[in-house]
This record gives sequence, structure tokens and C-alpha cells, in this order.
Amino acid sequence: MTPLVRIQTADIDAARELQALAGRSGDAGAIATFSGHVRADGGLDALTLEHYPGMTEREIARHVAEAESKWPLLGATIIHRIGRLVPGERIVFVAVASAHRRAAFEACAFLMDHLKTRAPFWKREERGAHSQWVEARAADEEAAGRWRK
Amino acid sequence: MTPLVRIQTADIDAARELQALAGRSGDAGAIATFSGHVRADGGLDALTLEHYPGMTEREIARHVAEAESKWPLLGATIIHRIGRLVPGERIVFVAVASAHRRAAFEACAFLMDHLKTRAPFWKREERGAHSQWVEARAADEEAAGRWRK
Amino acid sequence: MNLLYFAWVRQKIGKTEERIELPVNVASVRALAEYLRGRGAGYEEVFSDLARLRVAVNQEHVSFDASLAANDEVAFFPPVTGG
Amino acid sequence: MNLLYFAWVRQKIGKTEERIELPVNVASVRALAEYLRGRGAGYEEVFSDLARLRVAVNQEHVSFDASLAANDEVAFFPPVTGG
Repeated sequence: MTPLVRIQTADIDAARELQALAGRSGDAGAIATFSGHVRADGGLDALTLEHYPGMTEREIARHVAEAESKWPLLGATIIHRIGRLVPGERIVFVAVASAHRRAAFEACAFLMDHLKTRAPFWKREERGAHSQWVEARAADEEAAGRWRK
Repeated sequence: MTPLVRIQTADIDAARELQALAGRSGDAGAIATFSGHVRADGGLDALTLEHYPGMTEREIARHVAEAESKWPLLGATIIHRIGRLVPGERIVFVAVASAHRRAAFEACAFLMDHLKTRAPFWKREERGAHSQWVEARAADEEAAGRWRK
Repeated sequence: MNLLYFAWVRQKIGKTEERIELPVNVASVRALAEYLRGRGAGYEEVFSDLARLRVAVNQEHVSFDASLAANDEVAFFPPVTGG
Repeated sequence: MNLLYFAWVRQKIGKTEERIELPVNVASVRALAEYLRGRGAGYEEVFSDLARLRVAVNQEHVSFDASLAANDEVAFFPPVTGG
């Protein structure tokens, strides 16, 4: 299984990516997806994302390999945006195809938890004239940690 | 939150449904989806689904209400096909929007587990000239049971 | 009382639905199943083993111990297999 | 040795990357951080509290105890916040 991994400034066409994954995943009975969107809470005006080119792709490839060692996957798509995004815009799209739903759901959640805590992306948030780097959340670390039990 | 629930013979345009859910779910940071497809395993030629009109919609509404009591949901779409479907075709599409990913993932899995074990649908499978009713799987009951713990 | 049948229950009985008068001594789903069992070979086959059957009263899953009223809609079917 | 900085580490140091010669007595990431701390005010601010920092060597997450070789690519950054 060769995953599709892309880091891009352009918007993510989740609809097309979902169709494409279904098309290349053979006899997949189950496709789980996750779309993350920028939220306007706390008066957020925009997020700007940067990443570590090269490491990002290698790190995500490691997550996919680990997911494949845990669940029988038939296909995976991981697309993450960088640059400046305003509320409502899609930041991330993860889709996983498997024969059965439990594997698809769990692998999709696993990949998201690892994108949040291991992939080298950083967010800076703008609120009016003020901007600051987003702090990592302990809850995300806990979410990723549950896969190691 | 008013869910979109539809039982239809027509194909499901998951792409359009995903966009529509994002559009009507306010400040949703997270959308989890599940697509179930007919698998060709064991030489399956087709599935034919029937349901109990009226009860199906009421039962799914109960599942959504129960999910809303467990997780803060911003939107939900549940579409299930009936009639004759061949391998590769989409049978079911469930999408859930919430502020955060854990709620979206869990509610989506919860709704799928209950569609499998509580919503009044029945599948008949065709293999060559032979056809038979699909038997319920204990694994699906167990999957639904874990939400009651 | 309106009775509905689905999947192989429908096929064995040969009807999708039928109206019956609820007999006065039939107060539960279990008693109704026992009563229906006597209506012919298809019914006998369907209602001889309730462990293979599920039932809904007024479009809600219930156990065979559920009680019945004259105008209830009662549906008999195998364990569901959607999704 | 190639050094890369991201997010507020990059901003405080004022560079995205730089090449240095690995001093002979610097054998671990922790020793490298201590060495870099002496290079100016921005460095001092970044490397005074390693608990707030994360590090990757050759594009892989490592601990501050990881050892170093002359041609390694070493990146310093805050805990990641993608997804």
C-alpha cells in the first residue's frame, strides 16, 4: 500500500480525494475520513502554518508504516496545508481504506493523533493586530499516547 | 442540531454530502466520515437491501439523539441505500461534525455500530445462481455493546 | 392490529403485512407469536424458534415479553444486517 | 553540521538555518545546545530552557541525549502543533 501524502498551500478538495482513494483501494469495504477546519473561536482571524520540509514527509511515512503494522490497510491519503488559513478553511484531510470499519476508523484516528503530536508543523494565530505561536496541548499528547498501551 | 437522514436507491454522492455538512455545521473544527462499500469477497455478485420504512428513520433519529447526549455535535448526515448493489458501490455514508476530532470520530463510529445492529435493514446476497439472507455477526453486536460500558 | 414481516420472515409467510383482530387472551408479543404459529406451515416455521426472530412494536425494538394493545403495529424480522 | 530552526526558535535566533563546524568536545544534542547558548542573546533565550524545545537529528525526533556526527542535520523547534 503506497499512501498519498501531500503538503500544500492550495485548498484540499476532500471530495475528489475521497473518490480517488476509493478508486485505488481495491476491495475496500470501509473508508474513514477526517477533515480538520480552522475554527473562529476566541475571535481567531487566521492561522499561519509552517513545517519542516523533508522531515514532515518522512515522519508521516513512519506513521503510515506503524499504522500498517497495526491494521490491514488498503489505502491512505494524508494532505496537510501550510500558509495562511482563515476560519472555515480545511487544514488537514486524512482518509483510510480497509476491508472493515474498525480498522479504517482506528487507523484514521491514529494518523490524526500522530499528525498532531509528531509531524513537524507549527501554527501561529492572529487575533486582530496580535499574533502568537499556538502552544501544544497535553490532550493531544494523551490522545497519541493511548495507541502505545 | 437537525441531522440529515435519507434512505435511497440512488447512489450516494459522498463528496457533495461532505461539502454540504461542512457548510451547515457552523464552527466545526472536525468532520469524521465513514463510507461503506459492497465487497466482492467470496465471489459475491450483488447485495439486495430491504428496510422497514418509518421505523428506519425513527430508529436512526434515536441513535442520533443518543449520540448527541454523549458528544457535543454540530451536524450529522446519515444516508443508507436500499435495492440491488454490486461490488464497489457505496452502501452507507455517515458524517459527523463537532468542534473537536475525538467527538467527531467517536460519534461517527457509534452511529455506524448502531446502523449495523439496530436500524431495520436486511441484506440478501447473490453468488452466481444462489442467493441467501446475510446472517447478523456477533462482532457487530460486540462493537455496539462497547458504547454501553 | 397491523402485522409486518421482513426478509426471510416475509418470504416464509408469503406476505409483507396483514391486519388481524388481537384475540382477547393474547396480551404479549410472545403470546401473539404462539397464536400466529397455528396459522399455517409458513407461520409454524417462522415462529417455532423465537431465538432467531426480532420484534418491533410501533416501530421500536422490544423483547418478546412486551405487552400489546389492539391498534399496535407489530413487525417480525430476523436480526438486522444493514450498514 | 547543518542547523535548522522553526517557529519561535527561528524568530528568536533570526535565522532559518546555518552551517557550523561541530566542536570536537560536543558529542550530544545537549552539549550542542549548551554550546549554541553562548552565541548571542537570541540563542541564550532559546537554549536556556530545553524543556520548551524539541529536536530532530537527520529528520527524526530524538532526545537531547542523542549523539551527533559531523554531517548531521539538526533541527530545533517548539513542540509541534499541526493537524
